[in-house]
Order: sequence, then C-alpha cells, then structure tokens
Amino acid sequence: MVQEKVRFQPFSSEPIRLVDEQGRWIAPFEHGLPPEQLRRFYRDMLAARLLDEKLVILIRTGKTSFIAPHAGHEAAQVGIAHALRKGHDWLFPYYRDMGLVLALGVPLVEIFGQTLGNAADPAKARQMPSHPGSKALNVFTVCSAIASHIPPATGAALSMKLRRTGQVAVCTFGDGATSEGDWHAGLNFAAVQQAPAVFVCENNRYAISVNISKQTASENIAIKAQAYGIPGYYVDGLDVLASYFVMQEAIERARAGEGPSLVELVVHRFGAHSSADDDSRYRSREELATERQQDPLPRYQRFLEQQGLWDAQWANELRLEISKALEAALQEALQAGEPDPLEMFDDVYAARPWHLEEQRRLLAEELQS
Amino acid sequence: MVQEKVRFQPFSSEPIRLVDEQGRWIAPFEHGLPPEQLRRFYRDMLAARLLDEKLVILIRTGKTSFIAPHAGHEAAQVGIAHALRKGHDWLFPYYRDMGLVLALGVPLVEIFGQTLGNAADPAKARQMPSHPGSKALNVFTVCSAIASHIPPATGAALSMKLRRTGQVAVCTFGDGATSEGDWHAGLNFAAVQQAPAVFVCENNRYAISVNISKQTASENIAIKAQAYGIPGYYVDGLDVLASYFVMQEAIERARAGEGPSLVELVVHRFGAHSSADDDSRYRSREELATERQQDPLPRYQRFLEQQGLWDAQWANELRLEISKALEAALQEALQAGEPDPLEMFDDVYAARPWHLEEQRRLLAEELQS
Amino acid sequence: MPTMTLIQAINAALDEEMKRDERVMLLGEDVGRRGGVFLATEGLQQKYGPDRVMDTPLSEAAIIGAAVGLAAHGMRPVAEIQFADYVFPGIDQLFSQAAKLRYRSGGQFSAPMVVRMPTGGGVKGGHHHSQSPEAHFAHTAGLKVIVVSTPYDAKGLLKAAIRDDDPVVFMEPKRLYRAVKEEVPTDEFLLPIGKAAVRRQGRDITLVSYGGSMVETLKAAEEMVAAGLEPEVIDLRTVMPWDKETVLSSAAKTGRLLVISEAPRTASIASEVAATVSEELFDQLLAPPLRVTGFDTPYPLAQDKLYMPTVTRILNAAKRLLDY
Amino acid sequence: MPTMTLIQAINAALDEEMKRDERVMLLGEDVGRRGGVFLATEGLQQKYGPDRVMDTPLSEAAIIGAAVGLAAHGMRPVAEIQFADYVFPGIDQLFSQAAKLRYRSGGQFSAPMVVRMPTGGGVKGGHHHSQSPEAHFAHTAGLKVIVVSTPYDAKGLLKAAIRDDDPVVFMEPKRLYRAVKEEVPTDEFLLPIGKAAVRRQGRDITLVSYGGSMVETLKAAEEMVAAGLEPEVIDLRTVMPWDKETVLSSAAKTGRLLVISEAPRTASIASEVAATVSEELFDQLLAPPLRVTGFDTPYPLAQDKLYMPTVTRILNAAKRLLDY
Ligand SMILES: Cc1ncc(C[n+]2csc(CCOP(=O)(O)OP(=O)(O)O)c2C)c(N)n1
Ligand SMILES: Cc1ncc(C[n+]2csc(CCOP(=O)(O)OP(=O)(O)O)c2C)c(N)n1
Ligand SMILES: [Mg+2]
Ligand SMILES: [Mg+2]
Repeated sequence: MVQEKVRFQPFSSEPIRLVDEQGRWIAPFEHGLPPEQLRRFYRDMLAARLLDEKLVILIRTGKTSFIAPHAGHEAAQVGIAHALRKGHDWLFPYYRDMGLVLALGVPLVEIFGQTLGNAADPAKARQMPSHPGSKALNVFTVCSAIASHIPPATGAALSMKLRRTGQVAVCTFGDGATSEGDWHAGLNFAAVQQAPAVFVCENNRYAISVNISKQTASENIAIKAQAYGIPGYYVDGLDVLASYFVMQEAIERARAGEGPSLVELVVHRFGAHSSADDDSRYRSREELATERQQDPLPRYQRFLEQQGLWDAQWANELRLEISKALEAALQEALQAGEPDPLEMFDDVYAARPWHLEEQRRLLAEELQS
Repeated sequence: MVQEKVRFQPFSSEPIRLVDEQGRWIAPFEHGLPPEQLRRFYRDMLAARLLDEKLVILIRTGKTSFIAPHAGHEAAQVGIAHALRKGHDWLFPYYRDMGLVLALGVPLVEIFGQTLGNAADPAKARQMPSHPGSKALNVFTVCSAIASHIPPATGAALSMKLRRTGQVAVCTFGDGATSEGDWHAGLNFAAVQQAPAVFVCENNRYAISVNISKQTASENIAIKAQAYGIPGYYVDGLDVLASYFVMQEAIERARAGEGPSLVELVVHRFGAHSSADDDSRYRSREELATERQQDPLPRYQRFLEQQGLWDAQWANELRLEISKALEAALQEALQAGEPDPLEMFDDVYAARPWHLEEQRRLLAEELQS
Repeated sequence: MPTMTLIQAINAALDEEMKRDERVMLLGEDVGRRGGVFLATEGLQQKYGPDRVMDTPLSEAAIIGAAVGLAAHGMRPVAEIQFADYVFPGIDQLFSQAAKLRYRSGGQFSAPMVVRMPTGGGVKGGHHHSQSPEAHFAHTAGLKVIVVSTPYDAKGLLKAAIRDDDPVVFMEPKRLYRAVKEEVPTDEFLLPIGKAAVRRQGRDITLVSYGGSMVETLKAAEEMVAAGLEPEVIDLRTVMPWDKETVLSSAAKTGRLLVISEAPRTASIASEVAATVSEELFDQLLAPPLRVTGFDTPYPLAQDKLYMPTVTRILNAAKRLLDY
Repeated sequence: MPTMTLIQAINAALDEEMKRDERVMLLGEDVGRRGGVFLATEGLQQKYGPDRVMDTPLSEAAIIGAAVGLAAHGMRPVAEIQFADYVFPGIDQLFSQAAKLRYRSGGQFSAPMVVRMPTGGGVKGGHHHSQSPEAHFAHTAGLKVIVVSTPYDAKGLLKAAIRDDDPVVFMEPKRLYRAVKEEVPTDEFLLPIGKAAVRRQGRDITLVSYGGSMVETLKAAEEMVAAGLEPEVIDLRTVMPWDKETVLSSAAKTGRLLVISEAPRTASIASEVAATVSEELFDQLLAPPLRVTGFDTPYPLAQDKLYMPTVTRILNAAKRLLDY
C-alpha cells in the first residue's frame, strides 16, 4: 500500500470522525465519492433501519421467536459493507449484523426465512433468528457462541494469504466479545502470520446489561491492538463515512500484505439487547434519550443536505420502495412451508452414518404413527 | 501507595535494569538494602542453580522421569520470591519455578519427593515432576495446562480484595502462556476488578521450540498490559535487583489497592525445554553460547564485588553448605517408599462415592491376588 | 408454605445461603444489575451489593477460573454460565483446574464451588441455547453433577451444593423455570447429593429420567397408568454420582428398565445407566434395558420439540419392553 | 515392504498427503522446526516450507479455530494438539464451530479438517499427559473419532481422515508410538473410517477394545488361548461412528462381550458399546456385557500402569463372563 494513501493514525485518543454532528465534512482530505455512492450509503442505512423496524413487528406479532435489534449500528454496518469487495472478500459477522448482511446483498427473502425459521431459510432453520449466512456471498454463517468466529476468520485469512487469493477476511463482533479468550487467540495468531484480516468491534458499550466499565479497564477497544503489534483504529461508528474510509484503509492494507488491524466503531444500541431482554432493568431512559439524539441517520441526512444531495421527495420514495421490498420479501418468505422434520438428520456429516439412519428411522416411524 | 515511592515507569522501550553487565549499580536511586539481604539474593540464586544441576543428575541417572531446567531464570525467580511476603501472599507458579519455590521456602525434601514421585511428595505423587505446591506456604500446586492458573490467580486476588486480607496473588508464567485465551481472560477480569494480583512473565523467548517471533507480533510482553488498562513493566530478568525492586513496587501497588500489573522479566533458558526435549533441533549453539555469557550469577557476583561484599571463601562455603543440604534432602526423600496404590482413589472428592469404592475394591482384589 | 417456580426456588436458595454464609458470592454475565437473563439472581445485587453479586466480563474461562481461585482462597463462589452451551470456552478451567485441584495437590487445596447453568431444549433456542452437556461433566472425575426437575429439589439441592466441599455443576432445565409452581418450605432444608427420588411406585416397568425429560416421562407414566399399568418412575436428580442403589432395586423389582434423557445418545448418562443395570441385573431382567434419548445431531431450532424424547417415543419404547 | 513404527507411519501419511494435495497443511505447537514433540512431523517443514508446516502460538483455540477457517475456505488442514489433555482450551472451537458448521449453515459451509493428538497413558505423564478424552468427542454430533493402535492402520486411516469431508479427531496412543514396527505399504492405500478390525477370530468370548488398550487386550487373549480358549478380538479403530455390525455379529456368535478401554468408565465408549449390545442381543447373550476401563479418577502419575486396564483385570473380567 502506498504510503501517501495512509490517511488514518491508529491509537488516536479521540474517535476518528469525518462528519460532525451538524453534518459538516471535517476531514483534512476530500471524500471524492460520487453522489450516487453517497446516496447509496443513505439508502442502505435506511433499509437497515426499516428492516429493524420490520423485525420488531415480527416479534410483536409473534411471527418470530427472537431478534437482536441493530438500530444505532447502521452507519457502522453500512460503512463496513461498502468497504469490502462483495462476494470476493469474506465476512464473519455476528448476530447483530442484519443491516450489514443486507447491505452486502444477502437477499431479503433469505433474511426473513432465517427469521421465521421456515423452509425459506437456506440454512434449513436450524439456528435461532439473527444467524444469517451465505455461501454465495462468502458470509460465514453466524454462530451464537460469542467470539468463536474469530479464530475461524483468522484461519480463512491465512488460507487467503497462503493461496494468494487477494481476498480479505472481515470479522465483526461486539465489545463484550473482546473479553473472550478466543478473541485474543484469533487476533494474536493473525498478527503473527500477518494474515489479511480486519477485526471490527461494533462497540455499543453494552454486553446485554454489562456496561463496558465492567467489561474492560482499557481506555478503549482499539488500544487492545497494541497487544498484537497491529494498528488499532478508534472510530466514530455513528459516522458512516468515517466507518467506510477507515475500514477501506484497513482492508486495503490487509490486501496489500501489510497484515491485520483492529477497528473499533463506537455505536449506540437503541433497542434492548434482544427481544428476550428488558433493558430498562439496567439502563436509564435518560441515557437512551441522549443517545437517540445522536441517531446516525439524521446526522448523515444533514451531511447530504450540506452537500446539496438531499431531496425530500427522493427520500420519501426511497422509504416507500424499501418498505415495499421488505413487505414483498416477507410475504414470500411467509409462504414457505415448514422444514421437513427428517432433515434434522442431514448435514451432521456429509453422509449419514448408521446411527443417524437408525435415529432417522425411529423418528420417521413416530411421525407416521 | 505514596507517589514518591513510585520508581519505575511502565511501558519503557528498553528493559528496566539497575545493575549493568559489569555489575555496576546504574539506577538513579540508592538500593538501601543491608549487606545481609544482598548476600541472601546470591545465596538463593546459587541454591537455585545447584538444585537445577542436581535435578539434571537425577534425570541422567534415571531417578526421575522429567525435569524442566530453570537455569538462566534464577535472578528473576529470586527477585520474585523476595518481593512477596512469604507465607502471606499467594504464589501461582508454573513448572519452571523450582528456583522460585525453593527461595520461597518450600522444603527441599518436598521438592525432591515431588521430583521422585514417591511417598515424600506431599501431593501424593499424582503429577509429573516440576509441579510443586504447598498449602502451608500458599503456593498453589502447579497445573501442567499452560496459563490455566491465571484465572484462578485472579479469583484468589479477588477473594483477598473482598475480604481485605492485605494479601497479594503473584502469578508467574512463560512467554508462550501469553497466547492462551485464559491468560487474556484472567488479566482482563483482574484489571476490571482492580484485584491485588501481579502477573509475571518469565520471558525466555522460547515456548519449547517456538521462538517469540512466532508467538506474538507485539514489541514485547509488557505492552500487552495496555489491553487491560494496567501498567506493564519491561524488565531485565537477569538482573536480580531490577527483578526484585520492580516486583516489590508492583506487589505493594497491588496491596495498596491500586490494582494489578504485568511484569515482564526477560531471561534466558540455558537448558533444553525439558528433559524430554532436544533443543539443538531448533536453537543454534552460538545463540546459546552468547546467552550463557550473560549468566545472572557471575553478573551479580560482580555487583557484590563492587559493593565490597564478595568473599571467595564465603562463596565456597556457601556452595558446600548448599550442596550438602541438597544431598541430605535427596537422601531423605529417596528413603520414602512408594505411595500406596489405593491412594489413587483418594482426593477425587472429599469423600469416596460408591463408584470409587467399587473401583477401589476391584484394584485391591487385583493387588491381593 | 409458599408455592414457587423453579427459578424462584433457585433465587431463594441463593438468597438464604448468602444470608447464612458471608463467603457465598455470585458471579457471572449479567447476574448483577440485570439479575441474570432468566432472573435467577434478581434482587440479590441490591441486597448484597456488587461485590457479592458480581457482573463479570464476557468470559466463561474468567468466570469458572476465578471461582476456582475464590474457592481455593476460602470463598464459596456460585458461578453462573448463561447457557450450558457456553460452558465450553471455560471448560478447561472446570476440567483441568476445578475438577483436579484436590487430587493434584494431594488434598492440600480444594475448590468448593458451584457452577450453575440453564440447560436443555424446548425454548426455541437452536444449537446454542438447547444442549444438555451433563455427560461431559460426569465423564470428568472430580465433578459432581446435579440436574434438577422440581422447585423443591432445586432449592434443597442448590443449598446442599453450595455447602458441598467439592465442585458441583448444577444444571437447571430452562424450560422448567416457570413451568410449574409447587410448595417449597421457607425454612432450612437440604437434600442429599447423589440420592434419586422415586416419583411414582410401580412394578411393571422402571422409568429412569432426570431434568427436563421428567415432564414427558411423567406424562408417559400417566398414560401407562390410564392403560392399567404400574410404572415406577425415578428422577435421578444427581447424575454424578448417580443413585445406583435406587435404580437397581427398582429394576430388580420390575425387570424392565427404560432410561430417558434429552441429551445426545452416544456415550451418555443413559448409556451409563443402561450398561450398569444390564451388568448387574442380567438375570433378573425380563427385557434389555432401553434408552430414549436426544438424537446424535446438533440441536435443530425447527425441530425444537421433536429432538427431545416425546411422550410417544417413550411409550413406544416402553411397549417394546413390555411386549418383549 | 518397509517396516515402520506408528509415529513413522503417521509421518509417512502426512508426507504422502501433502505431496498429493497442495491444500493439505499442518499447524500446531512445535510441529515446524522441531518436527513435533514426538517427531510426528519431522522433516516436513524442511520439505514443504513454513507456510505448509506452521508453528503456531501456544493456543489450542487458535490452532483448531484457524483450522476451521482454513478448511471452510478450501484448505485441508491437519492440526496437531500436543497432548489430548490440552484440547480443552480449544474444545469450543471443535464443538461450537467445527462440529456444527455444516449443520448450522444447512450444508453451505463445511470444515474438512483433522485434529491429531497423542492420547492415553503409560508414559509417566501424570494428569495432563495421559488422558483419553474420546468420549467427549464421540458425544458431540458432527465429529468423527478415530483411535489407532497399529502403524498400518495409522497410515491408512490418517490418509482417509485427511480426505474425509468432515472434521475428524485422530487420536494416537503415545505409548504405542515406538512400541512396535510392522510392515506398511509405501504405495497408496486407504482404510475405511468406521470399520473395525477383527484381530483374532474366536468363538468363546468377544473382546472389544481400541487404542492403547489393544496391547493388554491382545496379551490377555494370548493367555486365554494358552489356556485353551478361543477369544475373538475386535479393534474398533473408529469410535464414532463405531462399527456396530462387526461387534454385534461377533457377540452374537460368542454370547459374551467384554469391552476394554483405558478411558474413564462413566459415560464412556465402553458404556456405549455395552449398552448397545445388551439392547440388541439381549436374548443371545450368555452373560452380561462387561467393561474393563480406566478408573474414574484423574490420571495419577504414581499409578501410571495400574490406572489402565491390566492384563489381570481383563482376565478376571473374562473369567467372570466365562464362568457366568
Ligand atoms: C460464549 C458465549 N457466552 C455467552 C453468550 C450469551 N450472550 C449473547 S450476546 C451477549 C452479549 C454480547 O455483547 P457484545 O459482544 O457487546 O455484543 P452486542 O450484543 O452488544 O452487540 C451474551 C453474553 C454467548 N452467546 N456466547
Ligand atoms: C494448554 C497447554 N498446551 C500445550 C502444552 C505443552 N507445553 C508445555 S510447556 C510448553 C511451552 C511453554 O512455553 P512458555 O510459556 O514460554 O514457558 P517456558 O517453558 O519457556 O518457561 C508447551 C507448549 C501445555 N502444557 N498446556
Ligand atoms: Mg456490545
Ligand atoms: Mg518461554
């Protein structure tokens, strides 16, 4: 990577921010992005937000059993999605990344199929909602076990390096995940091998109810990169352009063979941890109200306004179009039937051994009787 | 801890060193230690070295099945031992700490009993040699699984804090241990809770055959403390006084309620990893020869000489006295018989459940027949 | 006597033991301010403060490992693992440290601690909120393993576990947390670890189960009774050490043994009980000991109910035994 | 045909597979420059370079987890865990990631990888260099589990494991590494995973074992032969999925089953085989299936030999069966 392209300093004491609260571009360089792409960021953030709202409705109406709201994470997730090469690079996401996988191109029907847990789920409805994945798009199916996807991301990056595929493995996780041993093991090994991986923390300062002050005593998450001899970027994750540009630099750095980095995107979690959570037990409504004032969408709208790219009618139409697409996909997913119970015995192994044949037969008989 | 007592800066780029290669005191403060104590350091380092040599003989003569030589670690280990309050603070050692537990007061007969794996082992000969422990001296019995003792050290420190016992938990490990997830988990939790623990890396730059360059990409081990928001001290562990004074500061800091720290003591490993290892497979003899030039014992002898505390006759007598004590303890340990095989079923639980009674009976019958 | 759900009984047991003994403390993810994701520890941080009811970082190794050190140093920690499925990142602490500390030190150190965890399926949790890993614990010498199925037992056994001098894994079937209420004494009582409960006396067949599957086992028993049979139903409650005496004397009486558990089949507690009974009662059995278990697949969300032993599956197996 | 020790056979299998398929690579602690602490990978880094024979940091989670990612991305990683006892810090990667990746993704992703590990006792290793944790793996759906006992099998099965499309745990009894030499073909051969070997035909009693305990089992069989008996001896070789067919047909023939394994008894592979045979052959058995196993204690250094099934213990159990 050519030196003059390096824009960001790791280990800053303040979060890297390119657009301020008022929507002003405050960076020392030109963004140089075409209007179309700037609008596309808004579109994807809005789609993410509207998807979130739709998921909340699915929970309220009892159509799904679980969701992990991502509202407040949209700028970060859209920034990540646009920084990687879709379908080429690999993404190792976590359960709060619905906005991210959507922006990456995972079809809405698949997302709803996974949410409903019916036959529209390409992964055969074996995991809880909020666990997307897509072989076609190189999205490594989410695993519930926090931080357990970090070493696999390191391994995939290693494979990319060894086979010179020019790909990068981008791996996302929350602030809580950084306390797990596997997080440490994965980053350390990636750093030793200079594997093309970017580790991205969507830091919403809560792990369910646990505030970050009980999670770690470090100044921030980015500084933890010091332990691995890799750069750590501390970024305002409510700023989609900061998220995008820093991610892009980290990804291209990895692609150029200069090794992994850690990117911390500081975000807010507007919802409860999940549909199974009641956050009023541990988080004051005042705190939440203050955070909601910092919503990444209006902030980015102000930026577009300042850039002369905002158009109320366009925005309304966009909202309508996305809502329609969401509803259409949902309806389509709802049509899919229940998965065949006997599918339960598939994919444990490439082929079924005798004991699974026996167990399958037992269930088949039970279902017939 | 009173501010004026703070002598050392964390995160130095060069190792902290108080005595140079020529034995000169180069620190900006007076050591203020009585001659007796300065001589005691030498005595304990020499005892550690002679113990190591004795253990090598036990291996050569087939009297024991395993040893993990500690030669090269003596200055670090004696520094640690003298910095903690013996029998009050807790030590969580690892398998290369024979010199440390000796300096702490674990009786030689127990050390040899453990080494021989006979009835002289107070731990009933259940673990391999190099796994000492002592309830009486608060030495937590070594566990082979690397870094698995870190979270327990954190837990003990937490108990000390919660119950205000004024104790400190000192936990030692090698450079390889820092890659394990449990290492990370233990340090992070201790830091969040400001538990009175001191984590000490005896960095000999090898984990069996794996050079530190394949272990981590960080500048050194001490800097990893940044990830936990605690101080990390980078210290010349061949300098017994640097080891002692830094450890003392870290321990008293912890005792004063100011939280844990990470101390890196850079040492050499003069022997192979263990009696099961052949280090010529991966380490050049030249490298080793260079390291042996930096032997901590002659270096400290030069210091004593410069301080006018060296006396060749005293040193000879010391050597004789220690050798005699070693031999006497070894002979005593050799007298102990084999452990009773049926002891195998004790201490699994506080009392034997039915299945262990049955299994014990089975073996008893077999032994009688 | 008040009636309580299982989760209330857990909460009450913790509360009583914390009141009784200052050394008892709780630690785990979200156990403090939030009172636990299932509210097992609700209200306890307010009552005993953040030092005795401690929210930990998100690390099971830190939780279990710190409990080992706390216990070795003299506390009586009760660690919560948020779901049994998440014990694995911390299992080396349980296996290499907790289980072996007394042994490796020749009895010098010990780790009297409890590791609580919600276990089992039936709540639409998919792979990682449904597993029943008790066989892993029971296969590891040095651990005691309890799986409760009633509020009464939960309270009496949790209190006993906290006072026990060895590490105890205490498993709580999450689908039973709020399933039923029963009378639970408010005054001091303890239940013995290692003792099964005979839930129903009978002479035709012995049904041995524990934990969540007790629900379907008891339902199946009822159906058998309705069909004029007399099943004996045993709830193991402790799976290590399990109560061989009670199981053997029942199986000797009925001659027919069916073991039911929702854990995967291969090398399971059910296998152990079946193998032992066949070894010891070979001549007295009228039919081979059978097992109805969870399948040897990961736990599938979509088949949340079918994965576990259904009443039908239990009855079918029982019929096989009775018709033998 | 050259003769080889077990460790040489492992080395040869790795060498051949690396030569055959560029995607095959090795990773683990000390596997590179040192060639592994048991020298299983000796000479391979010199031959294939540090990228394909990679020394890793000291973290089993990093090793197994990276193998998952390497495999999912298209490589064929062979990970070495230095001792089976040290798999536990990385076991969540094996259980939550490797074992469930195919299932959770509905067949989209998979993890064709091998995790090799020296296993078992008899080398004065105490607690943490002697354990036999195969039951943990077999109890976890999604893993295949092999425990070899001969050089020939080691080569044929390791090659098969590397080519298998699922994660395979490959266990090597360390006390057999250099115990015997046998003829092992240098040309291509594979052995089927899941197929047992009948080591000796007989009709009086079926001895089923695997791994390290095959030594004592075969010795016991010799003594029986000397006493005029005809034991049939089966080496399972694969414990998940184990070869039920071969075991059942032998036990049906002899009517007497003894399962021998040095792993702890409770909820073990031995329990599984015993429970299954008693379930399926109840009427054809002349005596109850018995188990001779390791004890349910941590592995004690001082009783390194007595912990494991001794020839005497096997013979005593066989006598019980034959006298039944
Ligand atoms: C290994 C493991 N332990 C515990 C859990 C339960 N759990 C699910 S989400 C969560 C909090 C995660 O917080 P964070 O990493 O900050 O991500 P966020 O949800 O805030 O986006 C916990 C404890 C889990 N899924 N996996
Ligand atoms: C969990 C675990 N994995 C692997 C091993 C095998 N092993 C024993 S010592 C060692 C190297 C440790 O190196 P380091 O931590 O630097 O300590 P040193 O021996 O150099 O003092 C390894 C890999 C182990 N004991 N525990
Ligand atoms: Mg968070
Ligand atoms: Mg080292």
